[in-house]
Amino acid sequence: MSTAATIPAGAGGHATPRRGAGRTEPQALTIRNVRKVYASRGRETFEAVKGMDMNIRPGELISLLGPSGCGKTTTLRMIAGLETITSGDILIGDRRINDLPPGKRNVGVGFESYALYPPLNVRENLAYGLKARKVAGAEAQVDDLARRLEMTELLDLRPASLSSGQKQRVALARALIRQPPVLLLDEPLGHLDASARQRVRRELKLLQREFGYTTIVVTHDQLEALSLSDRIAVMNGGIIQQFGTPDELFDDPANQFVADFVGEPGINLFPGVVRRDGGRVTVRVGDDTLVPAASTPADGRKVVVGMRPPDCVTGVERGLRGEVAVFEDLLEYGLATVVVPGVDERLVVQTPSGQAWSGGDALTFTAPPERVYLFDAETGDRLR
Amino acid sequence: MATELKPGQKRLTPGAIFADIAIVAWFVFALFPILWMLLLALKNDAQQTSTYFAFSPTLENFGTVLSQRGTDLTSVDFKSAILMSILNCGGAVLVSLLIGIPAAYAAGRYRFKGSEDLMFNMLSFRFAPELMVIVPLFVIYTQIGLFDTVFGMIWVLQLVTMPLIVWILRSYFEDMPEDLEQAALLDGYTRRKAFTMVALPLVRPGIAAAALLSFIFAWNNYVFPLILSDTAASTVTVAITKFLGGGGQAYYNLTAAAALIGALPPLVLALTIQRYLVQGLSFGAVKG
Amino acid sequence: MGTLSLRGVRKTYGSTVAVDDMTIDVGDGEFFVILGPSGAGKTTTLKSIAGLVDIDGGQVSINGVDMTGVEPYHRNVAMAFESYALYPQKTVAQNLASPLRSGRSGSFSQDEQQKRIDAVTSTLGIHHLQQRLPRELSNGQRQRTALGRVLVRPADIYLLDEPLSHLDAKLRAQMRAELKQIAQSSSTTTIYVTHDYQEALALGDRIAILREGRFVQIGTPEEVWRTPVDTFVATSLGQPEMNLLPGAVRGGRIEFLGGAGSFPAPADLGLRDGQTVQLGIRPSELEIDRGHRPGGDRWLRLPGRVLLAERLGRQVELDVHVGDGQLIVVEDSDHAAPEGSEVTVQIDLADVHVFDGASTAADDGEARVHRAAPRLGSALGRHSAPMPEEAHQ
Amino acid sequence: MSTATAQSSPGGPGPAGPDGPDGSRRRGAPPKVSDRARKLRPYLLSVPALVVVIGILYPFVLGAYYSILNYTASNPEPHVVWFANFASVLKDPQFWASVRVTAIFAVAATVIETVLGVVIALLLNRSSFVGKIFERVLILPLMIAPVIAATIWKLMFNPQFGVLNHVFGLGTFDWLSKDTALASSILVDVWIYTPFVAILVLAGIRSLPREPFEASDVDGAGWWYMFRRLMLPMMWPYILVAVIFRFMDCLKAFDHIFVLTAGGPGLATRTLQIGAYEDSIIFQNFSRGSTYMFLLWILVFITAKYLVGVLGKAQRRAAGAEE
Repeated sequence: MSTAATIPAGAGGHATPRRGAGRTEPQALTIRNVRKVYASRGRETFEAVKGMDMNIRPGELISLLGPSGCGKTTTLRMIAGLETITSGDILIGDRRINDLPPGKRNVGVGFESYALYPPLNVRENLAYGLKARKVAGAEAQVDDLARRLEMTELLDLRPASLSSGQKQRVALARALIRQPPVLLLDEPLGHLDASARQRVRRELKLLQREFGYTTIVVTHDQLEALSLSDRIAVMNGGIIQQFGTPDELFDDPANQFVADFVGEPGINLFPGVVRRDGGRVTVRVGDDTLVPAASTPADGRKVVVGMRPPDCVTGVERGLRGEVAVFEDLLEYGLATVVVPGVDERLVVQTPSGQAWSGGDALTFTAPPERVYLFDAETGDRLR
Repeated sequence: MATELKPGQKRLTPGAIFADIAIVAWFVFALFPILWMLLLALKNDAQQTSTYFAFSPTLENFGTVLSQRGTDLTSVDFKSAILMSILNCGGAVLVSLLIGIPAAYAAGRYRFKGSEDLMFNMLSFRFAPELMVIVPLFVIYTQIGLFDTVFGMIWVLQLVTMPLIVWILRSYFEDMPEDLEQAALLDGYTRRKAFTMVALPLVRPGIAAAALLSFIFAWNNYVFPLILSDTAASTVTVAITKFLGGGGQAYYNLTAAAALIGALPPLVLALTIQRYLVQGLSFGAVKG
Repeated sequence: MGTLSLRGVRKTYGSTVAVDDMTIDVGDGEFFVILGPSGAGKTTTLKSIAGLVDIDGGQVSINGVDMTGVEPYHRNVAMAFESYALYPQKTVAQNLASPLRSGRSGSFSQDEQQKRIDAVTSTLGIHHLQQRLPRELSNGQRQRTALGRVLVRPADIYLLDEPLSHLDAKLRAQMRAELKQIAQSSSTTTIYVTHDYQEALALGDRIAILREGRFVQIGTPEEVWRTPVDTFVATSLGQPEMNLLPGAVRGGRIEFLGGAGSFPAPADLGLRDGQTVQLGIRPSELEIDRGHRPGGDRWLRLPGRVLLAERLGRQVELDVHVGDGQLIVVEDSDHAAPEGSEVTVQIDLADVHVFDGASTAADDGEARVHRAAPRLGSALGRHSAPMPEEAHQ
Repeated sequence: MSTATAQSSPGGPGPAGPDGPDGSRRRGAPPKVSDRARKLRPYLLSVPALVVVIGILYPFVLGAYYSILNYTASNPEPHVVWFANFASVLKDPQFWASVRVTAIFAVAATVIETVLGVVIALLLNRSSFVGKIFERVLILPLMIAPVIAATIWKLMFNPQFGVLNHVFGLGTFDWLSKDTALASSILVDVWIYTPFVAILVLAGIRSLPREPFEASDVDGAGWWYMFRRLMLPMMWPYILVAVIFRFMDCLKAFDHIFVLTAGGPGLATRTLQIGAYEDSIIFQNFSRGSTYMFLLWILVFITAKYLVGVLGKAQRRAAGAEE
């Protein structure tokens, strides 16, 4: 069954939250210069999060995206209260929550491993938080939410007999049941197979739109972040590399890391040298020349050129000339791995469906100037 | 700062002090007898019946216990008992390893008819009342001359060592991915070579742990040597009880010294294999 | 170098049938991919070929020799395990040397061994790791070592069990190309098991789609992509998955999406009036009408409204509400329609697959299709595949 | 490692040997292993163990056989008396006294050790500084032979010279009198075996997944609620394993009680195993002793069956499966 199909079409479109009476208003979440340092005797101190700032608007869906160990989960856990905060402030609305225990912060958390309570059935799992606080009418609330999420038939089952997709939905329901103004989800699609992932992703997005919770999703999957989020914070080494909309991230990466991390097949990165000839800026790559976007770095500057495989255009007169090493026909498109003289890296060029290349073929390709990105060879910062 | 929260651990620990006091109270109870044994073992003959903690310590008792003088005083040949314990238990463990490793491997690797029966039989040894077996064995042993022999003890100690070794090692073999041996087969090695080259090195810690633990249990066993041996193959545990049970004067300090010596090997071994203890103690029912 | 043939191979574990009635012939030097979801019996198939599991029925022959009862070490096959199965106490170099030293894959002098190891590790980019122990490697490096242990030795058949599954997306794409290049230069028959359809399409000379222990379809990438025999094969290939839309034949036309779409029922499919069908439409083959209006009956046009627009890199995935259902459409991000906008979606009828109407109940997303409906043909009535056995009810 | 040795003799026995002297692969029919030979493999490996099992089972069966004989040292040519021994034992008040002592001992010791062990495990799991220090020595009483432990305690129990009476100012209180001997035996059992429960349960707690407890924190549950609803059901299987081991061992308790009291004074601590020991070894009435043991064995067997069933249920429940 698909929740997506049952949600009225009106739910789409804008981020106008529809909420029933008595629902908690979504609230802004502010992270102000938050740091997390792990220090234990006998081991080196480790700074997992290095001074993080984020202003998240009410009802917004944010992703924290990055490789493992980048500090994204630590950040989420600090917001949830499962990790102490070394310094800085976290505010929900206007309220500083640094020193509140997790149970008092009024956040809903969806754990990566679902963290359902194994001895309890689904109904008891959902009611757990309500009953622990002696909330009246817990049963009714559980039934109500279960009906809305179409999981009434799961209520009497125990976690072990649920499929991972069902577990995922129960975990989400448990996070939602107290109607927290802020929802935190750690790798919510991590354990699902490709097909289920797609469906649940859509459900999640529509659900978030409908309920309107301020939501933070932690993920290492760039595709998931791009498709799900209003805005994405790309993290690496405990630092936010770029915080922006999916479009900004993909089309206008702030540095080499973001460009490299976002996009599949991965961006081609190779060294080049800037040539300024009057007003004309070109980049020398191997024996060939590329025309970059309207960036104006100094003459002779060593740069790293970034060029996404799907942005590559073949069958051009001028551009990078190389020889096809391997060609993979994926039917929707093809991928040619190309060796360009003077460039150590093997470059990947996406070719349109129907084209066939074979090893040894000569190939000339380039990308539209606005899709040729230049990064500082030392710092990796984008040169504009 | 410690930030990892373990299951059940509370962020705020209002009862922390009370909890610490409770822990300390338990350990006073748990460690006092051991401490007292140590103190008593260090007292000389004149002080042995005093209950004071202050005295002039002496190491003499240990020497006495292990020497002919001790044997004369208490009519217990403690040195021979130690030797016998080592022979009996060491032998029993060796035999159990030789026989148990293949069986554990078979039970852990293959699902064959009767494997569960074999394993259950092994486990039932652990829980069977020893005397059920010992009474007939006593009769048999006296008839065929195994009574009071090392060989007889090794045989009967299989009841202690074998189930432990087979059960622990089975869970090790079960946990070891089959793929490793299969990879060796495809690399071109025979099954026996794959076992010795791949499987055996991987379970070596398990073998060590199982061997040591079963040695401890064999060492600590009392009923078997009590009934199936007399003087020639009698062990440390039987010897210690004789210190107090003898008709003559009781030497408390010598008893404590002997007890300390007898308790030392298990304590030392236990501390070295602490990591594997849980699995061994529970026959693999609880993984440590 | 070697041929492989399976004849009615069957393997059960207790009451579970892992592999059933499996029959294939793989030619010398062929790169044969087995594609299937987890639990379909892929690994069991490989292990049956290797002799690591005793099959319950049927026959495995390598180079025409019946291998029933032959020990794995006499079969001269090499296998990369999904779990890597690296010897933990040996270094990378020693792991790779292991098959060369057993004496059964040929005899190699010390120099020859080292040369082979150097060559393979360089190709796989793990040359600098030769003296490391497996526990000191990342998952990706372990996987490449496991692959190396296969490639380093001569064998009749290479068996590769998900050899790229533990790599991150970027490295996986890189290694896939690498593997393709190796395969093209080597002539060793390879059976390659994967759950990733892109790997199957990119690498396979032929692809066999495996479902619950049985092959559903065997064919070239082009064949399985263009003419999937049933909805299972259809949804196994492509991401996002092919749209499956229930429809029915009414008055000579196939109607679907609550009447929002219809086209004449192709005559050569022999559809009865009232018969239910399912239409399969690949998201990437749908497009948003931007004024370019191809004429004629060839094109199916569907008016709808964009419910969601999800960015997927250079592409955007649109969730378009049409009639009483939804269509997933993949469009270039430069041309994507914004959420809430009214659009017309169109597709060449030749790209619309018609399946039998048997229900395809998907549960919450685990096992996706319970019963696969056989393909009848395409909506243009051409390009239809030769009717497979199962298609006849 | 030496490559020279690795190079040599790759083969196994018989036909599985290396192919050809030059090491090149032999073409043609490779050697086959019959289906029967494959199926036989695990049995061959188990044969030695099977011999030992039979070697132990034989006296066991013999013991059962003794219980229907009138076999004593003075009657070395026994004949079958069928259930006469059982009838006489079951009518004997001494036997029932032993049953009572065994039952009280087993239940009391198991309950006390379980409660104490669980509490200690919970306290140690708090991972306080004090706990970390003591955790290493938790095992010590358990590893000392019960006989030695009992010997130490016997010294401490001594009414005249014992340290306990001295420390607690109890004068010449007799710890091993008719009224107190059983309780003192239980005390010693608790001293030896509580660590067993604590260690098992602690390992169990530590193997529990962390996330459900974090979820419980986020849900705002208090400690007691969390313990009752979540932690206890999840650690219950581990507690049960400990209970099973302890209860079964208590039923056949012998070593430390024998050293402390030899079953006395009177019948105060005469457990079933001690009774069997007296009858068969001291009085050399092998049949009567075997009858005792046979009855104890039945008791142990039934208890084991029941407890293992309970354990299975608890494990399924803790894992979140349906009942």
